[in-house]
Amino acid sequence: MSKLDLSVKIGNLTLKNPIMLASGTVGYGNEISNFTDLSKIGAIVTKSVSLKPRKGNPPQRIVETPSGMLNAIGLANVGVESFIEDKIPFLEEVNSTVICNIAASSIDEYVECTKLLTDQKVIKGFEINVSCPNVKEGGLIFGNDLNSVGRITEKVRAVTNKPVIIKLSPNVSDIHSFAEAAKKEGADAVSAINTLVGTSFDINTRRPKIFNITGGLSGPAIKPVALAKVLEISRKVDIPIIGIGGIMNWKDVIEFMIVGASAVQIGTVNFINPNAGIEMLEGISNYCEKNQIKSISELTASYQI
Amino acid sequence: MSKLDLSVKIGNLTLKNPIMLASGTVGYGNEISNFTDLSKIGAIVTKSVSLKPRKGNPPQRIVETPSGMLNAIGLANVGVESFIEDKIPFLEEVNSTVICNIAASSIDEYVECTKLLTDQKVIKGFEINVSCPNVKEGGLIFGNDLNSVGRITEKVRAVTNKPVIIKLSPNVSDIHSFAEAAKKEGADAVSAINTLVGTSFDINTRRPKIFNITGGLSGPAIKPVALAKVLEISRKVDIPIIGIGGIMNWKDVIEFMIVGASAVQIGTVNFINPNAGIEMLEGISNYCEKNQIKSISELTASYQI
Amino acid sequence: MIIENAVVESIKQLEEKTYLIKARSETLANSLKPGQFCNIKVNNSTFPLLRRPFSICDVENDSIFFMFDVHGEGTEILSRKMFGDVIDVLGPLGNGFNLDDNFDTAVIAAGGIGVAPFPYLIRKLGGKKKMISFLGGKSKENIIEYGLKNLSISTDDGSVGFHGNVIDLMESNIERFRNEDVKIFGCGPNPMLRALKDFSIKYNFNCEVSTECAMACGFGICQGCPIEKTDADDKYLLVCKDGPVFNVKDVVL
Amino acid sequence: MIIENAVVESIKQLEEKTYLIKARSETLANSLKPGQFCNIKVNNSTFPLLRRPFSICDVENDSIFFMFDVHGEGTEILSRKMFGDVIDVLGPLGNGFNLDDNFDTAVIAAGGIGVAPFPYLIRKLGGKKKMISFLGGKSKENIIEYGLKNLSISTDDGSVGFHGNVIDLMESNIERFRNEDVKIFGCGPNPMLRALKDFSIKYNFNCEVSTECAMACGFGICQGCPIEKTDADDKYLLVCKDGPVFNVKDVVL
Ligand SMILES: Cc1cc2nc3c(=O)[nH]c(=O)nc-3n(C[C@H](O)[C@H](O)[C@H](O)COP(=O)(O)OP(=O)(O)OC[C@H]3O[C@@H](n4cnc5c(N)ncnc54)[C@H](O)[C@@H]3O)c2cc1C
Ligand SMILES: Cc1cc2nc3c(=O)[nH]c(=O)nc-3n(C[C@H](O)[C@H](O)[C@H](O)COP(=O)(O)OP(=O)(O)OC[C@H]3O[C@@H](n4cnc5c(N)ncnc54)[C@H](O)[C@@H]3O)c2cc1C
Ligand SMILES: Cc1cc2nc3c(=O)[nH]c(=O)nc-3n(C[C@H](O)[C@H](O)[C@H](O)COP(=O)(O)O)c2cc1C
Ligand SMILES: Cc1cc2nc3c(=O)[nH]c(=O)nc-3n(C[C@H](O)[C@H](O)[C@H](O)COP(=O)(O)O)c2cc1C
Ligand code: FES
Ligand code: FES
Repeated sequence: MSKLDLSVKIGNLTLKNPIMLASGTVGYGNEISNFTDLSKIGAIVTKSVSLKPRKGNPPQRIVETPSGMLNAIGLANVGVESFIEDKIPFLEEVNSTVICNIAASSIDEYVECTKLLTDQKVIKGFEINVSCPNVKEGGLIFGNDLNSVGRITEKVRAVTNKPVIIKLSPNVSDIHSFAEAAKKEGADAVSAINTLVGTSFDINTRRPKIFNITGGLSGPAIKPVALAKVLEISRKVDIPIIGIGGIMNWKDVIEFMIVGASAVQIGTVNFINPNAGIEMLEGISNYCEKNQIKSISELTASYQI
Repeated sequence: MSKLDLSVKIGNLTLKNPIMLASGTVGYGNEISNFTDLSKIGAIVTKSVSLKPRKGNPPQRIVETPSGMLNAIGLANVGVESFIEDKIPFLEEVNSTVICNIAASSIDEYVECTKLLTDQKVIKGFEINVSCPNVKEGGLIFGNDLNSVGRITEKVRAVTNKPVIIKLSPNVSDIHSFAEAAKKEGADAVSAINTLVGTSFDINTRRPKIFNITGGLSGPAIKPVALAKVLEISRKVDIPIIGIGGIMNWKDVIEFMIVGASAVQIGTVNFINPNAGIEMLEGISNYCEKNQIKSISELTASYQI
Repeated sequence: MIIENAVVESIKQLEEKTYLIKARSETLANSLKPGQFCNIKVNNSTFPLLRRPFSICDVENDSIFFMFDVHGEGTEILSRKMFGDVIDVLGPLGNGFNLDDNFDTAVIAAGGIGVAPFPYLIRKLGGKKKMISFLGGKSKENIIEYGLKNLSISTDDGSVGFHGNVIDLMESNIERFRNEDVKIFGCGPNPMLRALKDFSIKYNFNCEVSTECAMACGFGICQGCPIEKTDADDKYLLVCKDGPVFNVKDVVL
Repeated sequence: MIIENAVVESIKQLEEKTYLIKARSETLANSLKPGQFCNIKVNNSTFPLLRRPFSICDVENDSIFFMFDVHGEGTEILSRKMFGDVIDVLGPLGNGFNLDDNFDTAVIAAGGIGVAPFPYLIRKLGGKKKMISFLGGKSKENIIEYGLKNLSISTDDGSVGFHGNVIDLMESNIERFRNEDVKIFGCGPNPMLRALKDFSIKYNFNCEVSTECAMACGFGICQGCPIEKTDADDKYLLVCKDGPVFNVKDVVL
């Protein structure tokens, strides 16, 4: 049998395999590189970077829920400048494929950030986070508004030749329209999904367990919802999809690809097993061999409905 | 200490306690009465009744997911006529407080059903299901459309003097607008939430595990989302809310009441412990005593934010 | 129907993936019919969320036996139960086999873990009827002879017994029961049940099978377990309530 | 930092809710400092989802000890581990206590299960420093003397030892160490740590505390565990990476 091809294409971006590490769940790569070989993973998506450093929300920022977790980090990050100076050198050194995730509280800020970063060699593409549920400005005000998503895509598209990926909010009734809007304005791909808005209260103090009141729900609890959103986009819009949400093992990767994902991102699982991505590669390879799949990309949208 | 008052008011409907059994998770009461005393529970909400009997979806209708389950029953039900003849007598006999849940694929059908049922003594109110994710007509076409929810409320309101509760879809970005629309057209309360759209695929056959392709996600996995939806409505709209989603024990009941629910419904947990509702009564009573709460309704929207 | 905390009295590994658990459950044990099942909560966590359905394998005084294959996480957890552990059992569920029909010879047809309900059936028929058992499996380790009587075996890979499937095995033994007043009791994977239905129609045998499908509640409140009726298409039967045992003529397998 | 499958060698119930687990974990055991912690996956299911952080309680040859209170479902599962079971341990995490400071007397201040990190600290300081330990708890059953030396006890309800909290106990013993070159090592609930901070500032003692907060990863990738710095408010420190041990002067408790 000829050698299995694990590489995938997302627009004109080629990844060595379909497994990416999701934004906000691997920082800028340093700490997780103690556990995993970043040069072997499809891509690492950076923690959302904003123009200026952000302190993030006060504690408590996370709470565990049944088969899931809520987070309200509030986009704590070092800002563009320090990202370039302090974080990029490491990412270059470990030879990883980097997608830079950008968050902002205004359209101008998205544009400004992208401009400042587009010439960085190690950055192979941008993921535009229009769907953070944990900040007052930006976040869902953009992500749940069709018009804003279109405008942001258009403006960011205009300032970079690198692939632009729009990361969509699942907190809408028609995610495919948002994918359509992103496509129309020139996005190369969409990521789906960011976290679902959720909350949890302490019944003794009657206060929210997280300072920000609500947080974003991630982990296996949301996998069925994420799969449905990917399938919805896949059936209605012709744009590469990066599937995200509750992936814990190689079977979940295959399932996301079958419903329409060209690649996937893994988030919460990194906290539990920081080498999970690499370990999934073996599982998906075996699956492909068993099913006589020569190129993993054959799986994308191969659902039988 | 004076006796604890567990009764709650939802508009002009008074329930002996805040725990209701959710539609579709207790049939019409017969089978579950082997395990639980229906006269002691706040109310039982019937499986959605439609004008004509519905066969429902072919198998497979359910699949388990991490801390949750997907169902696509497809509103299988006996229809209004047989409901009146075969089901109501039993509900009368066991002396239970009945809320009749109505599903339909047209506005006229909602109206027709309500008319046919409004004179039934045992029915103390109607819950209008505009949010079933598992049927082609009706369901989310109505539930995710603000205008339809308003129209349905208005028309149903016009044909019954009994309390009208609108059961809202969580698959929208602004559930409070739907609550607002229901309120404006005369609804006495809203129920939140129905299930989240989700799916699950078999990676070997590449087919959906449920015949209907997508199903509704319920169970503890969705509790954080449900709480956030209830809180959102509670903070923005002045209407009684019946909290639903992932309630497994008395603590969850309290948590839903704190974020804004006047009463709650329990669904999936009935499959695991069909006496769960009654068992929760003890827990909430102890909690109230410990916290010197005289009337459980003090808890509603008592969040400290 | 009740929920009872059964206390594990023993657990045996019969084969690589197959276990037999014996649990003391007084009230339940005294109210069960062969072919009925119970719904077991394997732990008190939200994962696995739902109960797991298992056939009554046997009953001895105040104890129930369940025989199961480790399939996923629920059965894995169950397989690690130990003496003295408590398991939460809901039952009895479903209708069980009908033993009041007119027949002299009970022919048992089981595929793999489909043997589970038969030790109890055999115990109940013991001394009253003639019994012949056929058991098929993929391979040697799928053949669990526990509690069976007058047994012939087949394996898909020929590692033990007849080389082929259990229906072929029955065909090749047809002369042993062709001319008797036979009732066939079947349990196994769906393709086997379909073949068994064809077989019993071909020879005009009365045949009941115990079916399986995904279930949320197990007692009729979720409508999660429909099965198509042969004679009418206005509604489904429910496997948990109207079954799990059906006459092969009544349902579309 | 590594992930190691540690094999349970023993598990003891020290008090109603308190357990001590000893697990063989060669590589980890030989790389741990007092005050560091490990992040343990209590089973391989998605519930509980996250790892659970526990201080290194002690190290003996190739084995690590963890002492823990049963709090919720995660610790409940851990308490049911048995000899030979494998537990998945990620570590070493955090910075540990700084033992290179100038001090002659180590004063240990622990509240409830906050004793957990001290047996190892005491082992490491053994023979080198003078040691005084203070341990407070709600009641008798919250007092775990395991591994402590030269110990004074307080309980909120007076059921054993000094009637009051541990800081009051220290105040009333102040003459025993007031004039020595002291470093205080503290661990316990937040209100106690705040009081300990005040106490150490009042007497100008050098004081380090091991802090706790909700964590998702334990090693710096989730940003879930912020703690306010005393001297700057442009960013937070991370409890898991920059702590869990902090000098009380550096952080807002
Ligand atoms: C009436 C009835 C009687 C049964 N009797 C036995 C028996 O005696 N011995 C035995 O080994 N097995 C029996 N089964 C099958 C058994 O219930 C499943 O193997 C078991 O539920 C698998 O659970 P799991 O967590 O290990 O697997 P998982 O695959 O992790 O389970 C995931 C979900 O799928 C459901 N599921 C998986 N397989 C089946 C199946 N074959 N049938 C129904 N639901 C399934 C589970 O209940 C669960 O909700 C019976 C099933 C039914 C419906
Ligand atoms: C650095 C560090 C060291 C610790 N060392 C010890 C120790 O040596 N012995 C010991 O008994 N406990 C220790 N704890 C606390 C211990 O981690 C919690 O008691 C445990 O996580 C509770 O898990 P659970 O599933 O039993 O409880 P649940 O309440 O069901 O847990 C729910 C969630 O809340 C988190 N959580 C609950 N309590 C705490 C807490 N106090 N601190 C942080 N997260 C919490 C859990 O990790 C989990 O994510 C330590 C905590 C930290 C941060
Ligand atoms: C702690 C945490 C922080 C996150 N931060 C970001 C972020 O900065 N930017 C972003 O686009 N997504 C962020 N996410 C969302 C994830 O990238 C991912 O979309 C989501 O967690 C669902 O995937 P999962 O279920 O595999 O975790 C964060 C998620 C978590 C859990
Ligand atoms: C099997 C099943 C069938 C359901 N059928 C209905 C229905 O007919 N009408 C309706 O309004 N809701 C129906 N629901 C939704 C529940 O009433 C409830 O809103 C939902 O399950 C969330 O609550 P839970 O997490 O407690 O189950 C159904 C849910 C389940 C699991
Ligand atoms: S399993 Fe619920 S009705 Fe059959
Ligand atoms: S717990 Fe994840 S950064 Fe500290």
